[in-house]
Amino acid sequence: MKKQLKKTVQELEQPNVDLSVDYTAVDQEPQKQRPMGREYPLARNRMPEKQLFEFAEYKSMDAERISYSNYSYWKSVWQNFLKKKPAVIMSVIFILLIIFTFIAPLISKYTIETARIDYDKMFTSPNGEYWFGTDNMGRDYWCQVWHATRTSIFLAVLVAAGEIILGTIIGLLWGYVRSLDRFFTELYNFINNVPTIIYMTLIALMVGKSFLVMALAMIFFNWLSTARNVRNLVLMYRDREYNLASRCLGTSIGRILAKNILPYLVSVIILRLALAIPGTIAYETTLTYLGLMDVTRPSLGILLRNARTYFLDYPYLLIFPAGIVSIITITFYLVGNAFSDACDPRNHV
Amino acid sequence: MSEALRKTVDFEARARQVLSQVPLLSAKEVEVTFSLRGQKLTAIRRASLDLYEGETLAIVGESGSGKSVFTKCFVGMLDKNGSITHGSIEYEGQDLTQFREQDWLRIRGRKIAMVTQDPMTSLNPLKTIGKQIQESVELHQGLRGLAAKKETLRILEAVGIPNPEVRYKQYPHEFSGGMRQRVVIATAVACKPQILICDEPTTALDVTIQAQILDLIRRLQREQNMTIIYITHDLGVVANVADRVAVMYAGQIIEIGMANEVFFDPWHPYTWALLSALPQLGVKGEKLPAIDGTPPNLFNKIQGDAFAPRNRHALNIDFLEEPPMYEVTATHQVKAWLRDPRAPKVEQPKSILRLSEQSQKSEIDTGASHPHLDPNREALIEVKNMQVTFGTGRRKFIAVDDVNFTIYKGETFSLVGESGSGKTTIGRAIVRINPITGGEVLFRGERISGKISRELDTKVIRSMQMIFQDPMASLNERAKVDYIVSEGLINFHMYKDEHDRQDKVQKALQEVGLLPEFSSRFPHEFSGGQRQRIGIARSLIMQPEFIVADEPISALDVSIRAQVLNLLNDLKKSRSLTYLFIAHDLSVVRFISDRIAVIHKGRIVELAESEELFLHPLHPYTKALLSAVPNPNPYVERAKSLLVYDPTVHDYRVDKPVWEEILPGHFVYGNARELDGYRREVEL
Amino acid sequence: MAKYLIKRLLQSVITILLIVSAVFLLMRLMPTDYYFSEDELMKLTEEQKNARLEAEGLLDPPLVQLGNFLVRLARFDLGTSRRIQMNKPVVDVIGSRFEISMRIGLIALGIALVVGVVMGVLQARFKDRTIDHIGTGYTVFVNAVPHLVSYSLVLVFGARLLGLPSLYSVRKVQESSVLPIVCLALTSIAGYMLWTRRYMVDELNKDYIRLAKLKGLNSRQIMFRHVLKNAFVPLAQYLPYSILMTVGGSLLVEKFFSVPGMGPLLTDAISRYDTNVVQGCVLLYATLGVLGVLLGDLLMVLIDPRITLGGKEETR
Amino acid sequence: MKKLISLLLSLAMLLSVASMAGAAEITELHTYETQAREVETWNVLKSQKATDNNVMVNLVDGLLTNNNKGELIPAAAKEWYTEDGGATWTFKLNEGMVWCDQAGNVKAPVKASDWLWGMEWVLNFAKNDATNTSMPFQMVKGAQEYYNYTKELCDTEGVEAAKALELEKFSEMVGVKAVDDTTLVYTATYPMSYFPTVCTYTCFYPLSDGLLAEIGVDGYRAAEPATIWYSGPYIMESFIAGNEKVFVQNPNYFYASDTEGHKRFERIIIKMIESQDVAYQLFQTGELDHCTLSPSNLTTIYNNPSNEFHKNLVEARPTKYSYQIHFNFDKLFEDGTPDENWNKAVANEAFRQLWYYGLDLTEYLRTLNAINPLACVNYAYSANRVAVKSDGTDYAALVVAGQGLSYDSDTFMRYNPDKAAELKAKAIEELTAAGVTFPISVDYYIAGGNQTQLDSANALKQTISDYIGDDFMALNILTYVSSLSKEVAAAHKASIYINGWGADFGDPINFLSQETYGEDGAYYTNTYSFANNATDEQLIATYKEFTELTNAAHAITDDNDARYDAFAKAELYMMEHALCVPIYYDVQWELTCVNDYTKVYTPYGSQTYRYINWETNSDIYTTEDYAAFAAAAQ
Repeated sequence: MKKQLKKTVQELEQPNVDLSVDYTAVDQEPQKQRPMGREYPLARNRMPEKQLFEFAEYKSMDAERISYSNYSYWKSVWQNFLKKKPAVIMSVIFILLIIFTFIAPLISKYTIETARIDYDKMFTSPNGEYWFGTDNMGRDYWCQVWHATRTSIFLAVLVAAGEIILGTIIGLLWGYVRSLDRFFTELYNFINNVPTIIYMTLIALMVGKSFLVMALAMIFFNWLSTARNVRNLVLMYRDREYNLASRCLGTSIGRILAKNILPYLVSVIILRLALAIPGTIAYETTLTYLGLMDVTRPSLGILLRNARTYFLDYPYLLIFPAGIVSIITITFYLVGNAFSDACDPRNHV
Repeated sequence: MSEALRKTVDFEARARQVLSQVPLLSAKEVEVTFSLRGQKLTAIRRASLDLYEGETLAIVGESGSGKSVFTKCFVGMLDKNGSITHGSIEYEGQDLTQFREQDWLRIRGRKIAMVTQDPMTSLNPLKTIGKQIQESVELHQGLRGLAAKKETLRILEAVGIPNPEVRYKQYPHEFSGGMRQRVVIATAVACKPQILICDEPTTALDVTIQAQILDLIRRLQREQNMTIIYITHDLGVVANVADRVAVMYAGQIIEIGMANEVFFDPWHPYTWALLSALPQLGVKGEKLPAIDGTPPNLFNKIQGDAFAPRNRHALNIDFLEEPPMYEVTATHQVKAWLRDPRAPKVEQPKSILRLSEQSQKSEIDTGASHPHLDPNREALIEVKNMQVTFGTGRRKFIAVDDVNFTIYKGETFSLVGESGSGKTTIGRAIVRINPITGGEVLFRGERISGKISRELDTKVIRSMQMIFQDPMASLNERAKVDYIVSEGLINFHMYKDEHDRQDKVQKALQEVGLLPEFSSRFPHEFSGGQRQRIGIARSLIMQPEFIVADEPISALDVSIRAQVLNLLNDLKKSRSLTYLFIAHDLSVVRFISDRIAVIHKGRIVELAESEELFLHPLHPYTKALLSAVPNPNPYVERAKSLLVYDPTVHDYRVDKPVWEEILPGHFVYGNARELDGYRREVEL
Repeated sequence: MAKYLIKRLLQSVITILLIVSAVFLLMRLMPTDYYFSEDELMKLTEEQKNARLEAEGLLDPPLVQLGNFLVRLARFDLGTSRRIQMNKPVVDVIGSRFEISMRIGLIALGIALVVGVVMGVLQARFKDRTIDHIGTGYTVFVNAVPHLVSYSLVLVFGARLLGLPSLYSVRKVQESSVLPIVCLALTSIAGYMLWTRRYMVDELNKDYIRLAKLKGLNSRQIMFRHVLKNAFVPLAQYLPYSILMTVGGSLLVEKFFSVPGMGPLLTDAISRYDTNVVQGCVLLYATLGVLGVLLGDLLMVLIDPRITLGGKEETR
Repeated sequence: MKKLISLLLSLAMLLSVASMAGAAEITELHTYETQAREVETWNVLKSQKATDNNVMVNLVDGLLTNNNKGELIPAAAKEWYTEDGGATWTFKLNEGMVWCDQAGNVKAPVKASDWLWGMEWVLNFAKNDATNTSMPFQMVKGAQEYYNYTKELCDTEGVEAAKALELEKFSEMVGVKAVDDTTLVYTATYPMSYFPTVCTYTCFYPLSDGLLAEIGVDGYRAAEPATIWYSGPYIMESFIAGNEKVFVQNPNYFYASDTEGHKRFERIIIKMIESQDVAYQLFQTGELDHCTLSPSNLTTIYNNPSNEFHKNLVEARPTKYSYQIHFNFDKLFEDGTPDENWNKAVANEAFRQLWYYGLDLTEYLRTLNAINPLACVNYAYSANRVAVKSDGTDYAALVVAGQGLSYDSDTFMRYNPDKAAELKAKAIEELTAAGVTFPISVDYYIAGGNQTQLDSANALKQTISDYIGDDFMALNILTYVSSLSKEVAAAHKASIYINGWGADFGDPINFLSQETYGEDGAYYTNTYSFANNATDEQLIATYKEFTELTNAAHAITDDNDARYDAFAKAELYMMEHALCVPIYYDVQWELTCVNDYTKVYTPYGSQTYRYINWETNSDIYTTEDYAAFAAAAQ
């Protein structure tokens, strides 16, 4: 003790950057949440006053230690997301909805294949036999609604995923590879300056209106805005120093895009993905109305279009599909926003 | 310190003045908390401060110390999620903490004005600067129309903006950073406030501009008899402007006193550490006394003295109880247990004493080698007639023009210049991030600019690495440290197996003084200094011979800078590295470099050995640059005469300039007439 | 400046020509049978059909046809409609329609702009207060409910409760334009609200607002003197485009209310294989689109002193 | 001012009293058309689409027109006759008819030569692009030759030369002569009693040489309401493409003074609407005077006795189209290879007869007419009333009676379960022997975006499944993009088609000749059923027999009764062997202020939408009203 007291300022002043400290001792301490700084012997609380005014032992590496947070990016994203109650509730409802599209035909008396045309039963209001009532030809509406929901969600997810993937890949290249900028910009102008509905009409008339064709067409014309968005973001990140650092280290373009840039776009991409899903459903409704979708496979758009004309007399025909569309839209709106917020590391505590 | 020097400022008189006054503004026990995503952050922890009329009070501290937040309380500009949870701020008999938004309209601007940090974003880009200043004039001086315009023009002139009539109609983007800051100051001055708060007004500016702005603030204070609170992290600036200095750490004022007292007789270990870590006070070839670790996280509850864990002079009690304010003199208080009568006696560190002796002397022969003087020297990098241009056609901009220099193995070669001078471009051109448009770069005599073979490319990448300026931007936030550090290894598959790779990563981390366990974390958990060291580890793992360090410490806090500088010096020795060190801060450059090249507007104007350049600068630009370097001694700093570089002194129309070696190893750029002048100067 | 403009215009012309050519070739990919109406197919003999195709040059190789088309285009000859209004010059077919689309579109745009921007400003001004929530709720609603459904609601309530005509009528232009305008505006209001609010909030968070506040300006002065104009700048860039694109009409709304505008013309023309009208429409849309972008850039130069012509390659 | 207001008020009261009293005639008719069917041309000679003709026949008068009983009545011609058993026909024109322009200014008298100009235009390749030439080719001597002449002229001397042609060459070659200004003589290709019915078709319409002189050939090609001349009952006052058409009375109409015999509306407004469903909405808001009801709207009203329109449901008269199921005898797969399974099956008579006897189509017909499906029943190939024997017997009724069927039944009479079972067994036996696999897939195409077609296809599918059985055959619903004939029929892709044929003129040959074997003009044979490609001996023999019977009937030109009996024999043969299967008439329900029984009602031609002598009522007609009208019409 006495020795320690004698520790002179001169000694102390020597810069202590001894880098060969034995880390193992530190390492083996149980890793748990701990307050900033060192842990001190409890005894210090009961130190006599004299001892309190003695120099404490100094550990340079302790100053270096940061509070260990057991941090994982995606875990934080997830935790943050879970904090957004409305989004969580809506996504649970949405998942139940999807599961239900598979269960619904099993528990109902009719399936889309067995629902019979029966004019005596047309426009039956919802009842114990027909849970969602019947349509204009006396067919069970329940099985149609759920089948349509499944079709629409499948289409929406397919198109949204397609356009986001295509848009992201093109956007990354567009933004990062300078020599491609011109080409993609012209392509963008080329497609964007004419309302896409024109291209959709052309395709519908020339190639067909089948589910797959229209899905591909939607993907093909919807990637633009995503690509543009991604491209602008890439421009923001492209010349950040960490990318220069990667270039200095000889990292390939592909890896830079995948490892350095893409992760930063996740929140935007997820947001766009989330908004693209209801967007596709709305678009599908419009296309159906314009007669550009194949009607042989019932979708929510088709049900809405059909119900539109008699919803005043039979509101349930509109309410059920419109309600489901609204649930999907609001879910993805909330989930998209919540998720993109959660993806922002600034919101990770 | 000479008596003559001491007479430049009469701090004693100012101290008497302070003691005789009632405070103009008095903040007592102010506590400010922010709620951030459900967590509570106590940014100001019961800080008290008195402000006296007519004085300039500097608040100095690192980022996150709360200096800015504290002063925002005085103008009611706390962010929405923050609130004053304790204490009072008395001003003109009112308690500002009780103010609501309408009440503030009576005070803000009219009585207390503020100059914000970033002049580039502080002005409305769509309004002419005249209108923006006039807005203040009309609002607070009650002038209208032509009278207001006249007053505006007067203010523009007063803040040193030439051609006010023309400038009045211009938009902010037509102004340089320094000029914009003048405009921002003008808008504040136009309010004719009693108190002016300057929140790091020069941080974003070059040294020469900074010196001019400081001059301006001092002059305006004299002319308008304003009371100024000056917030900064730069002790040199403090020395320049402050009558009184308050040092803040972790939301508290830990030492406050007249400038001379704080600089020459500080008593808080943190103040000691801050001053000691200044490269100006360092001894070349030796380590700078650094402060380990990082400031505390204010989300957590702090027990005892917040500085204790980093304090080499910490007493046991520092970890238990917060120290009270001890009075050193009537004007000088310190919040440190060391001043307690029960505490052991300690002396102030040597470097502090050095400051009071004003001994920033040339210590040329400290055992450092001088590879550039060695006849067997080995040229590592040769830059020949380098030109770099950006853009094409009308938008073509020549960033670097006809630059020549050689870097020898084992030396630290520095490039110094202001922002936009092209120094970073040169660095990036050498490591081949930016393509060069003229001349060539040789590495060990081999051309590495332009198109090169794949093998050479690989070789160059592995031998030359770069350290970047902004540790916040230079690490990929979404990758773990493990990936960041081993990125180079992965690219060239420089490891045997996964275990070997991890091993190498951990070794590299240890080498830069970080814990190996950090490898599984993400960059945003680290402080700036730690991040910068991760960046260094990333470069080191490639086993390079040559490193371009692009302002590696300029974005770091004062207390952290020393850590990184020390590390760079250590690595140079242990790995026999060669550095190209790019900086704008001459004091740092002097501390670390063997040779210095001064660059101005894309051209190197002077190149010499470090001390040679400091002692015998030849080019007027170098001289101006050196004259602007802030000195942490208030007497020296205030006594210094500022040289302003006027590029129009060169008349290169007929007499073309050349790059000439005036003395062995001392190059300067100038035409025949100028060179003659320089030669005469040298001979004197 | 002039040089830059000429360059931009030339680029635009090339883009337009590319678009038109591509559509031209696409149309030529369809089998020639599409050239005939069902009735013609039924009643014309093979020889007659071939004679017709030959007479109209449709049996030439597509590239030759394209060449001929471009030559005619250079003489501003867009040909005549084949099916929409037989043998009527395409220019007249389009001319008679775009005025109606434009009138309805412009009024709707004006309303949307005023209501949307005002609401957006209010939302930003009273962020996180009731009016902000109402606005957000509206935006979500408009996006959540498919347009077809909301238009149906508007139609039913407008026609049943207010007694407004449910179809556009040239003899009652004013009353009958109300519902289409309302439908058009309803959806774009949401957009303008969203963006105005976002830009306002962005601007409000900028440093210069802090400085303005520090000068002692109150929040109303800050709003009107500083934020409004700045927040409007990003909106303004797309304004010329939006204005010009009103000429294109809204397919959905115009079909829904039988507005004889541009909206359904193109899809009609495509489905009836009226190639000349298709090309005319595409030419119009492309020109307006490209011109809109160009004008947007020019407008930016006027209102934003930071932007100079040619200073930045503006692309949308 | 006060005076005016009180005047207006009293007028309004008067009007409301009048409306309460009911029975006010509508003077301004609001009607509609769906969007896909906008008028394409204002050149009456070019117009061939029903939608175009519906408009044009009101603007220009042809030689003859029809009345509400389907009889021929005078229009421009006051009398017509043949003196040589139908080889040449003479038309005497009204004297004093004039052409006028859109503003009503008289431009020129209507002369016999105008019909020559009209025919010349139709036949001149340079002028009319070969449109509408098929009927003149068939009916008028020299027509085809003249067409070929102009075509060659185009090739040799250029289009402009052909456009410049006047009447010299035409008069020389074609069998149309203007004896004087009011006498017109046509020479038919062969003696035909039905030639006058041909003259109601628009390709036999006149064209004033004065108009040609005024606007030129190209001007008339691009005719517009503002440029054409009018001689019919109405003038097109305004036309907004895609929105509305407004007719006003032609003050110079020849029968203008005859307000009883040629009653006209003051004004007719035709709105373009997006779909049939919108019509009901507009009818409810009073914006239309009639609307056809979709099955769903119909049921809604029908099932709800308190619905405001419940008592107003009325059944419209059948349209002129007769619908049949056509079999494709040469079906190809997508890849162009023959669908042997189907082709073998369809060549089997028992299989085809199963379609004929084995299906009770009542449920299927409900997709067309949910309340009274049996009103749509169609047992004959030819449409009703297309020809009438001298004793007043309808030709089609002969065919129906010949099968032992009748429309006066409350069941679908053709369905014969016993025979069906027998046929099914037979078909299974024979087809199995031929190597056909079951179930036989029946490919049926509908328009991809058309919900109505999908619904009725599903109904058909369900009917087949219920009556014939999924194990035997199954309807496979497929979609085409925009054109059935171009995408599906031309590629032989469908197994069956449901087509409707509306006659161009009043003779059974117009129906039966579409189905004959090995003849160029046989539309259905050549474009849908491809019977000429069939390989089955028995099928070919059946077809040949049918063709012979038809041609034999057609050869009878001197005795219409014998002719019709012979045609009935042929048609019955076709039914018996189920070469195609009649399926329905289009009978819809509507809400209307118009008495359909006063409209022109013709089984052929294009006169149906002449707005002449329409009886209307500002009160909506009730079901009883219509029952009375129907009874009166019987």
